[in-house]
Amino acid sequence: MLSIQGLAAKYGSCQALFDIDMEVKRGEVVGLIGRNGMGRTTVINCLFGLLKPAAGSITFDGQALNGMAPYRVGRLGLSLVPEGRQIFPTLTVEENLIATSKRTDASAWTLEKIYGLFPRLKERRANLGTQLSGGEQQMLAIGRALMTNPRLLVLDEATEGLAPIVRAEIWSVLARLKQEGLTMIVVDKNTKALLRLSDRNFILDKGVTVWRGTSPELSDRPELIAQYVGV
Amino acid sequence: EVKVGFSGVLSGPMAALGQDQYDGFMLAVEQLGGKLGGQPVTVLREDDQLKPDVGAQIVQKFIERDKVDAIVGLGFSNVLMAETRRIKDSGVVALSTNAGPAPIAGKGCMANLFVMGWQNDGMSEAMGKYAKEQGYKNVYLMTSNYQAGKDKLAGFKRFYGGTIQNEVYTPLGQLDYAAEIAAVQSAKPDALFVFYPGGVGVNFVRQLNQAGLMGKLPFLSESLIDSNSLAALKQQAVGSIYGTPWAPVLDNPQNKKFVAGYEAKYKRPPTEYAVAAYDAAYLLDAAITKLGGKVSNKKAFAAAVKEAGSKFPTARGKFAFNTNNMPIQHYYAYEIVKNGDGVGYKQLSQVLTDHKDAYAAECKM
Amino acid sequence: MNAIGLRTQDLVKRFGGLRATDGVTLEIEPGELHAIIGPNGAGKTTLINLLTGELRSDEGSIVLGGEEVSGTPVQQRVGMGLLRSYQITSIFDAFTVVENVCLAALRKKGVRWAVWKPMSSYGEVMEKARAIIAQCHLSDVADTVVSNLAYGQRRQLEVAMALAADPRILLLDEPMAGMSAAEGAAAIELLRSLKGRYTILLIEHDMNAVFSLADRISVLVYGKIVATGSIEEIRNHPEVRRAYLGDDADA
Amino acid sequence: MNRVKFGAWMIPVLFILLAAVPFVAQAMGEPFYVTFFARVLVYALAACALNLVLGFAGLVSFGHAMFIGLGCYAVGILSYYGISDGWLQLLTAVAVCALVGLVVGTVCLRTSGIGFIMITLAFAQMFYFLMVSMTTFGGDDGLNINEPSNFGLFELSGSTEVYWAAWAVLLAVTIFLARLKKSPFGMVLQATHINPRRVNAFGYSVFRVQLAAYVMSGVLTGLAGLLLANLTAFASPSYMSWPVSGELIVMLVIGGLGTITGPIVGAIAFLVMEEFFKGLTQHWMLIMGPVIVVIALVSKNGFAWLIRRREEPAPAPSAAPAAAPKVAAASAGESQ
Amino acid sequence: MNSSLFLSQLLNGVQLGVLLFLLSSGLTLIFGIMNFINLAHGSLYMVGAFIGAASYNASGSFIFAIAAAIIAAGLVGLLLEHLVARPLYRHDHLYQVLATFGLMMFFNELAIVIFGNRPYYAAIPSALDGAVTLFGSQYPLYRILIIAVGVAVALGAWYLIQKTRFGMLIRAGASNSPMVSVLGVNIDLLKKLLFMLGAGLAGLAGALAGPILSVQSGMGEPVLILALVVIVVGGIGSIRGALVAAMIIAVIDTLGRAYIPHMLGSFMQPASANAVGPAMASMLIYVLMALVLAFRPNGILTKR
Ligand SMILES: Nc1ncnc2c1ncn2[C@@H]1O[C@H](COP(=O)(O)OP(=O)(O)OP(=O)(O)O)[C@@H](O)[C@H]1O
Ligand SMILES: Nc1ncnc2c1ncn2[C@@H]1O[C@H](COP(=O)(O)OP(=O)(O)OP(=O)(O)O)[C@@H](O)[C@H]1O
Ligand SMILES: [Mg+2]
Ligand SMILES: [Mg+2]
Repeated sequence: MLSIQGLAAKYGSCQALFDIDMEVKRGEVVGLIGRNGMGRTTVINCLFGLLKPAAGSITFDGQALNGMAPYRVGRLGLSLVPEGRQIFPTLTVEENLIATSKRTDASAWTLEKIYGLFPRLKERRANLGTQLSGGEQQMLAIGRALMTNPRLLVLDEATEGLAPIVRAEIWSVLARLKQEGLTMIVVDKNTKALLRLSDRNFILDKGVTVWRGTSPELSDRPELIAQYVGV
Repeated sequence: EVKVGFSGVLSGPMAALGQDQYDGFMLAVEQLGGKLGGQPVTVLREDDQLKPDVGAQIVQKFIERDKVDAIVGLGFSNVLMAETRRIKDSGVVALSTNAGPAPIAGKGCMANLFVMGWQNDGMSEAMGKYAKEQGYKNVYLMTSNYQAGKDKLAGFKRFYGGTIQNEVYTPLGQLDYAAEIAAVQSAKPDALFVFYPGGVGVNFVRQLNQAGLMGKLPFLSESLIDSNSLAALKQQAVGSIYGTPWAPVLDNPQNKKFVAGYEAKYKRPPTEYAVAAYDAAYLLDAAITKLGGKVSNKKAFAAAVKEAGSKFPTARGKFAFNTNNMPIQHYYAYEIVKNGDGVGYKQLSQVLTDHKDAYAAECKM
Repeated sequence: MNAIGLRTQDLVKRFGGLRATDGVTLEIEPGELHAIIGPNGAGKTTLINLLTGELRSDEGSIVLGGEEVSGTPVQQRVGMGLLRSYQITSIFDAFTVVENVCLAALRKKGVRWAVWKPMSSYGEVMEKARAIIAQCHLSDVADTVVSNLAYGQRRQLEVAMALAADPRILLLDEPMAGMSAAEGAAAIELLRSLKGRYTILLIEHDMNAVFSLADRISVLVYGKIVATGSIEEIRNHPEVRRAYLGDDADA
Repeated sequence: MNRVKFGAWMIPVLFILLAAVPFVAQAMGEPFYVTFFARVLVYALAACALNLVLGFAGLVSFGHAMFIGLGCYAVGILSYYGISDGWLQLLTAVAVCALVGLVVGTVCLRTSGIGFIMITLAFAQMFYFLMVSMTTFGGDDGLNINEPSNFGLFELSGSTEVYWAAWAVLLAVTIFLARLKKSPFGMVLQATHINPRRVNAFGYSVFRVQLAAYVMSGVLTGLAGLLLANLTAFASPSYMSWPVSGELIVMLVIGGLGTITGPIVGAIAFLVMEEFFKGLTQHWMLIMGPVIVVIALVSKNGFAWLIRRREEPAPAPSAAPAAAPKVAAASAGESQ
Repeated sequence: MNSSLFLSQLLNGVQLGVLLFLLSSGLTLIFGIMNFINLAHGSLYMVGAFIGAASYNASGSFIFAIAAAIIAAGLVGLLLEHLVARPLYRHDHLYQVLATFGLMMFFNELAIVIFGNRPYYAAIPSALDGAVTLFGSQYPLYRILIIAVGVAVALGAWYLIQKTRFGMLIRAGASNSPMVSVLGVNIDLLKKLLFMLGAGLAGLAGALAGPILSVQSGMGEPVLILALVVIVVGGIGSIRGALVAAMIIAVIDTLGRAYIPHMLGSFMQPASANAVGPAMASMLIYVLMALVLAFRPNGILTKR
């Protein structure tokens, strides 16, 4: 479904990505693992055309994404739960959800379904984005992404800075989405939880994919985690 | 070989006035066969952008670089005032075809600066007199809040003498006069006199119409109604009365020649500003002829111009220079009347005959 | 140049609905290197902004070297020697490294009437600046315009500027963020060499740095201090493991 | 905000060339050029002064013509009361501009960005309307200045005198600004533009520094006004109408923001262009307008982009990273 | 000063306020959301006035004239956006001021070239000509129309921005446009549309103002300055702010002009009152703006 080859990227003068290779098959959940600043968000930025790759190719269903405008990437059916939530502060919760929503077919995500998923948002529907707690903002960001009915959902640090309970909730939601057959790329600090969810994983280190494999394989090699993640 | 410099406002909102003057002057030059007093003439033109410092610079350029024999045009009062010192110092013959502000009519008068149009107060003095003759008991005065405006109202009062019901000065460049007009409505004066030249005047008349006052209330004005504003106002101007030393319908041969020639050449009716410049050319022609083409002596040239002032063929029928080089001329009251689907001019009276301005006494020359 | 301590009492900062800082009580001894860790958005940077005075606290008190400073303007606290580095690099892009550091070093002198002599002619200031630049391993780029520096070097400069303003207490907001491993190691060395000379409040996601430098660690979650203690205490603190290090933290 | 390497040799070259103007003009028998360039130098002076706030501190003052006007009327009004002592006029101009600068600056600097642009404009408009309605001093007809400023040793009686006065003042100001730019004050001033928050964090008062610069700039602009008044022997409200402020900005940007000789080159370029286009057609604004647009589009450092030094200056802060939402968020969190 | 006069003065203020609002709402949207300061907005107003007048004289249909004006201004706006604004979005306001300053010069001269430098004739449709009696004094019918249009536009704009999806996206884009585009929305197109909308409103204002104000080159600037004052006072980016500020400023300006001389007259002799009054009147709004900015640097109604 998605394949990235030899991806490299710079922020002005500082190179963040050197050589990234990865691919995602339809229906599977892929984990991106690595310490802070290893380039995971940068990969995502490149994927969504927010950052022009310096080299390499990204293809989605055979379509080349390199240098495609972000909105066109979005219309292809990719959707993002960005690092740091990035919900729209001047819109109410409900507006946040419907502003960018896209209906595809009957089985599409709707307000009701989202509210079913996150009852908390229903209570806060009339509040402005800024008036939400971090956790609620995170739920809103996920809901907003789902409302575009994506074929590939990308979550960057979706559990960042959330109270443990909320985190658990998010993980269970992601599990449900997986069961519904949604393809996902998940970036998260909490490797253990991530491995429980993901089918396959890629470890990034200093902008290079240093390891790839299934979750069981990775779980069997704690030294890898220690080396590349081990807080 | 005579060199004339023309300086006027040729860009921006007021460009029309400068253009009229230039066209008027060039028409005369053409009718005179490209010669003034038998000498082939070259006319340089500059745009003062209505900026005093630019105007001063242009005059200096004419004098120092182009070494012109005469300067024509000289723009609005504020520009002219900035130019006076250069003109005085150089002694070059200068003919203002637009402004005649009080200072240069009085203390600031000079032997080599002539005003071809009118002393600024003239037309409003005419209106003041007219108002008196009509026996208006109380008149309502309005103008923009600036020097010229204040002079005009002073001029009006000088000859009116009756009671002034109210004297309103509106901020310069104001666009909408609804508020003031509403005030006039509720004040119910015998007559209204305003000084709003250019586009502002057009606004004013139009808004007067919309308020339903036009025709109900005698509306006196000056420098508002001319063929430019009429083109914009059309029927809406009908009923407005204005004071002027000249009108297209003024009956004398030179004027017929002028109006016909102007409309033929420029496809539009002439204005007071065009006349002043047109006369200026014939005046120079007369003066230079008298000098036999020798214009090198500035003093003699100036003297010749002054003398020729009463001898050249003017479109105004009668013209002469006062001691302070301001015009001595008749002033008329005209009314705009309906004329088919267009408008026409109707002379109401010759209000002032051989009128002299009020400042001549202050002029030591 | 003696280090000073810092104490906060029930410090609160609200952003609209969100309590970014939620009753923080913190005690930092003079000369101590105190690390604050916590998830993104926990309120670490906000806390620093409160300490420096760039944000006004809604409640609570801040005592700097025995003096109540909450509500006082930034300038005054800087005057007392409270300096910071920024998480989002904020250096003067158009200037060279030296110029950047000099600006910091000049703060004590002030710039009133200093309109004629070029900055470069202020001898002692320049020397000091150069010394600090050397200390921060930036000598070879000393005269480069900083907009042309690599990200890591910009981070180093960030610290250098804070040092140049001769602080008595330093607040460092993720100084190692975005540094390469080597740069990070160097930075750790630098901080170690500074230990004791200044009081240092260190915010860092990089646990190696924290665990190898800190005297004490406080854990900030959701604007609340959930734990304060020695490295060992924190490592084994159950709630911290849950809230930040993660259940599988094997640090 | 580039440190112009070429500034070093630009200054002497430029001023020697300018010093030659009167003689060349004489030789060519075109004394008018002295007048023209005198006017150029006066506006160059104003542009330099504006550069201090706009170029160095990045404060877009859209009302600087106000100070030109104040300078003019300091001469005009004093000579109206028969006081033509240049030193007294100079003192008045400086005092008035400093005072107005202090008050206006104190209010304006509370705002920033568009707010600052507009409020400076507002104050300029206030003074404009004030002078328009002051009929004692000619209102909008302006005020003739019959006695040139008399400085004892010399009088600003003619274009040539004004030219040399302007030349000297401009030279002094240029050197002063060149020094100031590198001085600690200048550095901090420029720093306030790049990153005011950090400047505050070092314990400098951004407000004070900017205010000082604004007042200085106002006073220097006032000098330009004083010279203009003598050049045209006239003081008029139109000297402080807002298009004049606009033109000053244009000159500055053409020449190069924050550069030392930029404003001078800019003033020359702008006024010469204007003169030239006017010669071409009566509708010269049809050309001038687009030229200005193009300049705005292409120029980052005015004419500096023609003589650009090796290392490129900083990429526009918002250019590269801002694209990434991460940064957008971070800056939202961090700023203010 | 009787009450009926006061009321009709108030009405005049409101009507001026409506014109200002039409102009400033576009300006404030463009500035608040694209962060682009457009001095050429006054020129768009002028375009509207000229096109409106010309097409009315040609067709005799007022509706058509208005439509033509809106469309023309919108298209010019689109052109501006593409050629000038887009490249400058990311740059310093300074360059935007500069570029649009140049555009202003260009359009003013262009108007002279095309329509000549005499005030251009714009008639009032005879149906709307004349006056009705309000509060015991005559009040022009046409001005009542203007007020009505203004109210309609205000409501429309409010609905568009607050209630429609377009508005939501616009507001979202204002705070974080990369995020909007990531979610599959072509924010650039959105901005183009918004720019056109703003330009169209300016055109509408021009077309409406044409028949009461003289249509001529340079007519845009005075109004532009007022509009800028309005958006700054109202708080940049806020339609509501623009509306409130436009009304406040227009009414204060109108009443100031009408009453200040009288007030002064009551305690100083008429001569000097006449001298000082108008000066104060013309400075009034600038004083107001200075005060607002001094105490509420972000305007009276800051963008929510
Ligand atoms: N806008 C930016 N400008 C310059 N450098 C950046 C920018 N954003 C990220 N970087 C650098 O690029 C590298 C990769 O950053 P990235 O955000 O991809 O890390 P990450 O894996 O997402 O880590 P985390 O999200 O936990 O911070 C880091 O060195 C970071 O400092
Ligand atoms: N100016 C602001 N307005 C509104 N909310 C803010 C503001 N600044 C920060 N916040 C919120 O306050 C919370 C704490 O922010 P802060 O930057 O202090 O977190 P942090 O601990 O520094 O996170 P990180 O580790 O990513 O730097 C976050 O939820 C942030 O969104
Ligand atoms: Mg990341
Ligand atoms: Mg932080």
